[in-house]
Amino acid sequence: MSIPILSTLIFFPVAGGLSLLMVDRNKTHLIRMMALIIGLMEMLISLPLFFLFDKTTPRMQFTELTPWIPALNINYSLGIDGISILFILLTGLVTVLSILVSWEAIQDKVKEFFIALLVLEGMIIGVFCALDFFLFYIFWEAMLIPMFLIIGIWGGPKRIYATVKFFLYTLVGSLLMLVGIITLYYHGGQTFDIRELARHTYSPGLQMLLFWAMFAAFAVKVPMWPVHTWLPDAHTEAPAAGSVILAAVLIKMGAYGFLRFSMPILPDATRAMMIPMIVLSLIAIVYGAVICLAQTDLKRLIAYSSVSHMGFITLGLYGLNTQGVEGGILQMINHGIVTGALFLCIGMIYERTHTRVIADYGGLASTMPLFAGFFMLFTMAAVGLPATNGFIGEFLILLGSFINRPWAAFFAATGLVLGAWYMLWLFQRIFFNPVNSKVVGLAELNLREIVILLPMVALVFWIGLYPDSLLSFMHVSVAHLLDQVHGGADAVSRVAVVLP
Amino acid sequence: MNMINWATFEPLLPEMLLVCIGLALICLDLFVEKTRELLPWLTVLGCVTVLGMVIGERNVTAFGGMFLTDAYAVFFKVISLLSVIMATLMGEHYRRVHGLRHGEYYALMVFAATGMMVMASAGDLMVLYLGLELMALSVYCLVGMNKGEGRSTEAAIKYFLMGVFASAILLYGMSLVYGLTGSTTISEIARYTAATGLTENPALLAALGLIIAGFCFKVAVAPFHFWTPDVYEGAPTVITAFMSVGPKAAGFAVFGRVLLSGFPELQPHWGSLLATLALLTMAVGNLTALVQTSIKRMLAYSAIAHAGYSLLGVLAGTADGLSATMSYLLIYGFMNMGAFAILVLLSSRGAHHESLDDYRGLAKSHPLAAALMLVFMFSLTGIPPTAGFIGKFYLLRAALGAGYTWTVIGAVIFSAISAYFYLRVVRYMYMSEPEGELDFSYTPGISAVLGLALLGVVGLGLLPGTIIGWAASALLGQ
Amino acid sequence: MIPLSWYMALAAILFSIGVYGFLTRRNIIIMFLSAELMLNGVNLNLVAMSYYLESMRGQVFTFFIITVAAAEAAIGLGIAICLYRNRQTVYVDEVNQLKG
Amino acid sequence: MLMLLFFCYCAVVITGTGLLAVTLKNPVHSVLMVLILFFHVAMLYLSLGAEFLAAVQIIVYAGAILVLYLFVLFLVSLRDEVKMPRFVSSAWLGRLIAGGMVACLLYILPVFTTGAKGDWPAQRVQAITPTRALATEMYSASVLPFEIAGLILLVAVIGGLLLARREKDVHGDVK
Amino acid sequence: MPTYLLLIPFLPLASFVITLLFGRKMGTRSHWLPIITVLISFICALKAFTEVLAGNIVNQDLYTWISSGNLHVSVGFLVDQLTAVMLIVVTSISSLVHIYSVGYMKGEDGYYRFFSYLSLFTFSMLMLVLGNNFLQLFFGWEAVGLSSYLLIGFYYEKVSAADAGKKAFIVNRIGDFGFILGLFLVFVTFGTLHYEPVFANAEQAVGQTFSIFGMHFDLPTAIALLLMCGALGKSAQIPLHVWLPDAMEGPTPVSALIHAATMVTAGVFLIARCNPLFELSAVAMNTVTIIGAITCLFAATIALVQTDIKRVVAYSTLSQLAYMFVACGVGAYSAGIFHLFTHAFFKALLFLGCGSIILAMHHEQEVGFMGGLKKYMPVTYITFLIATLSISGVPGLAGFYSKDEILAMAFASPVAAGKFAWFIGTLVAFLTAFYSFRLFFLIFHGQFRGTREQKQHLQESPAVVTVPLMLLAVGAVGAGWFGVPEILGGDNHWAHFLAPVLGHPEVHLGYITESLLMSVSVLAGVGGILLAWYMYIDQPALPGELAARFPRAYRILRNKYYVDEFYIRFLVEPGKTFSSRVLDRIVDTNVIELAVNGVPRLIGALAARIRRLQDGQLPHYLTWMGGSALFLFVWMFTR
Repeated sequence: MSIPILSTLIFFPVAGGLSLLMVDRNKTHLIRMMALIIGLMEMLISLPLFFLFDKTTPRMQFTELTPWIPALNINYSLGIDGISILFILLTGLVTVLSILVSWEAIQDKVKEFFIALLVLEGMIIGVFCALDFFLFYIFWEAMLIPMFLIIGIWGGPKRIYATVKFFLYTLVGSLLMLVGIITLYYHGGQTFDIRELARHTYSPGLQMLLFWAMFAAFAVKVPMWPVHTWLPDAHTEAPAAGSVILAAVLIKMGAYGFLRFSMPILPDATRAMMIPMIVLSLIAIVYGAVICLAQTDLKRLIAYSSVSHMGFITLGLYGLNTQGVEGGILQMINHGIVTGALFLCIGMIYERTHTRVIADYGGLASTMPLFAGFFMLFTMAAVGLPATNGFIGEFLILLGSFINRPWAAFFAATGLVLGAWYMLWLFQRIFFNPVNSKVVGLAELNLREIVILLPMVALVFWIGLYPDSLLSFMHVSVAHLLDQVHGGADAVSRVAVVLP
Repeated sequence: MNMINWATFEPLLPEMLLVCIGLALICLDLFVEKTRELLPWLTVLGCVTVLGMVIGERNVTAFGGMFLTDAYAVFFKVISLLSVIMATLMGEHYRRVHGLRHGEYYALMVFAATGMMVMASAGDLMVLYLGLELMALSVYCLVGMNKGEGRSTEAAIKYFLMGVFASAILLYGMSLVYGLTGSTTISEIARYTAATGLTENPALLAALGLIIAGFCFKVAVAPFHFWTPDVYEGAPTVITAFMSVGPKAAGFAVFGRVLLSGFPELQPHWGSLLATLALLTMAVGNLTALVQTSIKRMLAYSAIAHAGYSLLGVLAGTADGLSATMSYLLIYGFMNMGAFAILVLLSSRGAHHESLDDYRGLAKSHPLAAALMLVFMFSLTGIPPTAGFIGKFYLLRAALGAGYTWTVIGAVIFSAISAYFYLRVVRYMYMSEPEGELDFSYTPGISAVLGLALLGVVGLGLLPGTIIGWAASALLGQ
Repeated sequence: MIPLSWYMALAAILFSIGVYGFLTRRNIIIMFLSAELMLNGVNLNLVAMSYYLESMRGQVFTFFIITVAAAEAAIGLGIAICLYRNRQTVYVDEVNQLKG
Repeated sequence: MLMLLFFCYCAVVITGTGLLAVTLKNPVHSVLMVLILFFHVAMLYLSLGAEFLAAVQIIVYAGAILVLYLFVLFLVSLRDEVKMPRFVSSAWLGRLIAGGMVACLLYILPVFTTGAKGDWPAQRVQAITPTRALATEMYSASVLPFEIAGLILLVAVIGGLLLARREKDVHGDVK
Repeated sequence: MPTYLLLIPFLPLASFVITLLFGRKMGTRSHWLPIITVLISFICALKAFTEVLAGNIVNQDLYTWISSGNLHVSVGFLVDQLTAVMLIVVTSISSLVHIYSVGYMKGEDGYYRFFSYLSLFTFSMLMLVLGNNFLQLFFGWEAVGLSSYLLIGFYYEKVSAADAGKKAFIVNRIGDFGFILGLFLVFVTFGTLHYEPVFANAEQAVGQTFSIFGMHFDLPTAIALLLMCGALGKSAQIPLHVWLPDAMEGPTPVSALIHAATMVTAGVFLIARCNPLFELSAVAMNTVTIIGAITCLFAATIALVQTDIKRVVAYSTLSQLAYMFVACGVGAYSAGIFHLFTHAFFKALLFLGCGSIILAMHHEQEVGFMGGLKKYMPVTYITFLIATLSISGVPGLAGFYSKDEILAMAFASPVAAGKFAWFIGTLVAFLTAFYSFRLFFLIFHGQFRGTREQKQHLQESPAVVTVPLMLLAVGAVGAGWFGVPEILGGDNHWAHFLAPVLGHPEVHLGYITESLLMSVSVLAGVGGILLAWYMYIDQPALPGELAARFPRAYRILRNKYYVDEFYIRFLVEPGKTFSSRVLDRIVDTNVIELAVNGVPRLIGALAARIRRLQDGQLPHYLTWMGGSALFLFVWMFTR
């Protein structure tokens, strides 16, 4: 690869965002258009990844390597494999949609908003590309700044509490991970290259310590129970675009962290901590779902449902078998699409009503049938109806966890029931029931909003009906990952036990 | 008996030039009224020249080991000079707004810089002490400069009295070391202790304890930090900025030099002591900063906290650690100067605008100032990709490498806590509506400082390789 | 011949008396005096050691300390006068506007 | 024996006057006590073969610094000095610390060992007189600190001037 | 893959999409596309049926749906005898209901929406029956659930309708909870989810155990019971029956199509389809039988006292589904499917008849306001009578043959619960006849009890409604003739046709036994009819007296044994309370958040204390410094 495509992907939006600085702040339309064009170009740039990606090798592709801090053996090292490629594509899409959904919702400090959004995009892509643990950390933390601003400046009434909580929560976790990273550096041959680090073996005690250090950062980001309480606040207060990015990609970074770092580098600890992780995931699934039933705030409910869904994802990942991990990764994408779409929808409706209280809605299906249709579709994807993407992920996750630990699947499957309960209840309270006087005469979705939602619909069905198009990207990489985790020895536990 | 001739003084050239500049400044101020406007620029010019000379210095051990111009010294001299340059530029702005008598102001700053450079180069306790006093006396005067203002004088008297006390303690420790080793030259002390097994002598350790106490005062390590908030708040803002960078760096220069060159064998002893003190410092600095409503005072506490972080590198007792501290001090210099420059920028005659409330909605009325402050605040928090993160990372790495895991964990936790009060500034600027009108303008001086600081914070954040490489080689070459 | 430790003991006592005065007296001028006592303690130490170590370094050091003490006195008294002008006090516990 | 008596005398006087200096009510008395103390320290210097320093002690310390203190004491007026409390409210802690300090400083003396002998044995010093020996040392090995000390005095002059003078600031307001 | 097969499900799908997107513009013409497509599907289904009759079994994959590790699932079609039958049932009833709906739904808001949902349902149901693997079955399973949800909640502005839709979905999900675990177990056991290899290797699961929570279960039993869970939910058997009566909130054609004829029978279809697995476990078979029997009785008794006409029919549906369960439970799968087939016609007819009445009554469903409709609605009357007779098991009509087959099989079954099931089944046959005719009499006979206004508008429904009724009436009469048992001179084509898939239990009932059994059930049916006549025509005051004499029993039946209340009281409300009181208010807010916010608060308090040290008093600072210096001195000295 002579063209540094990944660097371009990371820095193009950043540079693009900064180029907005030069635009007069009153020309908001121009700013929006520019942001949109930058976002679209970014998507365009990411397309070659999709087509040129070699699915037959677990090796990192599109790699770039430049010494950065030679004294410490820190390199600017990028590359993607079948696990990370999808997130990059997703990030590009979600950013464009976020730009579109902010089109009219953001009226104050427009310029700054789009700068923050584009910079955020670059940082997130950086997270998914980095092959150097240090570099990863840089992106991981740098992304906090724009997100902090997006929630804090353009958020709801309690935005400051929410954003500070978000920031501090994640920062504490990240800093503990930093300690872990440095420790790893010393024990892993003075390098931050994750492939090198994965090649080393560490004593079980050390692995355990490092595991918890990384856990601190990743679990908060996921967020796993019981470090999830920042999420409802952040989601609730963030502007629509913020919620979308948060739900769609940002919290995926936690799960991605587990996949990319915890598992291959600390295989023994990963195996040892499998059960606790599964138990935490199960708690998250059930807890997140049940607590949704008590929510009166629209966004808060979806936020808690994210906790539940992310529980599924971590459950899948820590199933440590092909179906579980592939399902987990796929579900990350799916959750990004579905919850992202739900937040997009909520953003659209919030723009009209300026209320997030569920009780203020009712009978919306009469006033906004098209919107109701979209929302229904995403609701169904969220509850995992077959033929939607949500099903594929949940099915693979549950199957994966059933293969090795049926009890885990047993508890997790209750999430299916509870998920249907709270989602449908939500749907009923918003769209069904007698028409609430507060929603009378709301305008139906406009073209821009339909255009935003259509790609999500397409993805819901595309993945739901033809998941192989994405799963095929990860087969080899996941197999490689599992080899690393199980050291090739424990292969039996990875496949279903087939009768003779 | 060695003869004293011109060549002997050659390594001293930059310092001598600096003294000459100082004298010239006073003379110009006294006798040539018209040049007053030019004095800050002359100072900057002179300092830049000296900076050039310093960087070009050869590694020489002069005056029988009393004066070392090794790369370590050069590094700290660069920090000192940078702090003077930036403070001078800031002072140029400050003068326009507040009106300080400036001839002495620049001269004293230059003399303080001379003191710092002497400290950085000191290879002997006597030289060290004298350099320290040279710097300290200049700074006492600078702090008390706003004679009309009660708090400036209060700061000066507090600083002075505590400084005197700390010097006395330091001196007592030095006298004991002299008695125990028969020398005041650091390399000599190290050689003697190693040769005679003095390392196990409790008296030597106790004396070292007193010396550490003296140094801790200089770099504002808890529980010797009590002067810092009061003095930082009371002193003219420019001086505060200067103090938080230059003199502190010089303090660390001698701290590191004495401990690592003078008493390397005692590292297990002073390492654990310093680890405790570092944690205490971070705790005090970060926690107390949480409840401040004045940004200036908050930055003072943050300076304490950062002293705690910087100590991580020293206590590691390795070349790695020391180079981490060095890099950190340089980075801290940029970001802290930047933050103070914003403070200076916002202050106007009669109103200091140091309260958090004055920053409400700054992003709306003055987006550029707010954006810069944002960068500096994130850098002080230690969030990448700013230089503050790189510095902190390097320190943590060094301390972990030396095995101080729990200290490091404490450090990161306090670092997370610190995010709260740094972000509060950002919150006030970006997430509140403006209350009153703030009127200020960018002068060339302050613009230059801001630009320099931004360049440092972002540049070192994105391309930290050079600085870290330089700091590391400074120690390897030692 | 008087042992070195006697001198050192006296120096220690002198230093501690200085500390005592420094920590307890309200009057800033007396605090300056106490600081001089501390420095004298150090000086005594150095001169005695210098004698017993057959080295001139201690004496030289003492000489510089005295010089510095003089310089400090000048500046300290300058600040004290400033303070007196501003606040009409030389009592250290009345100088407490900066706090928190 | 005579030396011993002399030392004991000096020690008692130094301790006594020191204590008096820091406890007496009237600051002027304190200054006088310190004056006596300085003289006795100077005598000890003499007994330790530091003639020059003894002289400096008298001239600089007693003659210059103390006079300066006295001067300032009068300048800041002593209206109610004797009626005001001498000690700060936390003095008991100060006493405790001072007591602790003397105890600790004395406690380390038994383990104190003297370091390497220097190159100025008594006979060599006596051969050229102690003052000359000091000068030799000062202007050769210690020439650098000497220069810096000079600079410190310069700063003290500038600083003292700066701080003590009444002035108009650039904006013309009388302070 | 033959094109006609593809057309069967995908034409309705296309119709769904097109109608949903453009229906608004098509307005009152939006029914055309769905009707045409479903008719074509019906024709294709007939073609498929003939192909199967000719022995052409299709089992083909369309494409690989999911592939992960050793999991490979396709979308593919299996058209065998069972599927063929189901295709006919689904497409034929669906076609009729489509046509019927044109009349029934006329002028409703969301007319196009209704038809698009019907198409969606048809598509889903067809995918369900056509699938050649468990996952596709599950897909259809859930998709019919969705359609059901949408159609029950069609009048979404009515809270009860919205609630009912939600309830249906959630209760079904509870069943699916077991179902999906069953799928996993199948996969773990056989390494595939395709029917063919699974059923071919089913025998190998015998004797294996499955461990969970430290307990060991017989593997075939575990699989069968888990799959049964799904069936219980979809076919509304105890304890997951609660959704079906509420589902009557949907438009009546929906009740006929989804909640009587097709979707609810998916559970039976599932068990029949998985008969090789169920066969391996006596425990599972007995469980199915017993649940069927209990539901059968349970629903019938409730139906005795209900006054909402659709609810009565709904409970009768429950009861009839339970018959099918009993059939499956005793291994008489073909009998079960046979009953499914006949039931589809007469129950759809009953529902559509109800719809016709409701239409005439202006959406009045309380039987208390009806009466004497005979003279106003002759066609409805006749067809309703046929259906009622059919369900009552009057010989010659469809219901008779299938029900009798089941009872006979149950009696003859080697399965332990068979006799019990037979007894209950016969009893319920009596009850069924009774409540069906009770309903019939209350509607069509006696005096009209509605308002004057309602009376003025009473009239026969239009042809678009009555023609489907008549067509269904033909089915309700003749559907049973496919399976006339040998004893009545038939040769039980039905069982033989399905035998390749469902097997045929070797039953040896003597001629006498069999005729005796038949007589008993016929007597039960006739007895029920007579009793109904006696109570509602002859002595109309008697029911009221009985209700007054046995108030408790009446109340319990009226309130459906308080099962809903039980669930709400012990599952739903505790769930919500637990959620809001415990999780939201205690765990999240007071435990986790307390820790999260408490730590900063603690830090703040600590900070305030530390701050107090900085009191501006220089002597204090100096004391601290002196003390600290001393401390350092001592620390180092004592090292």
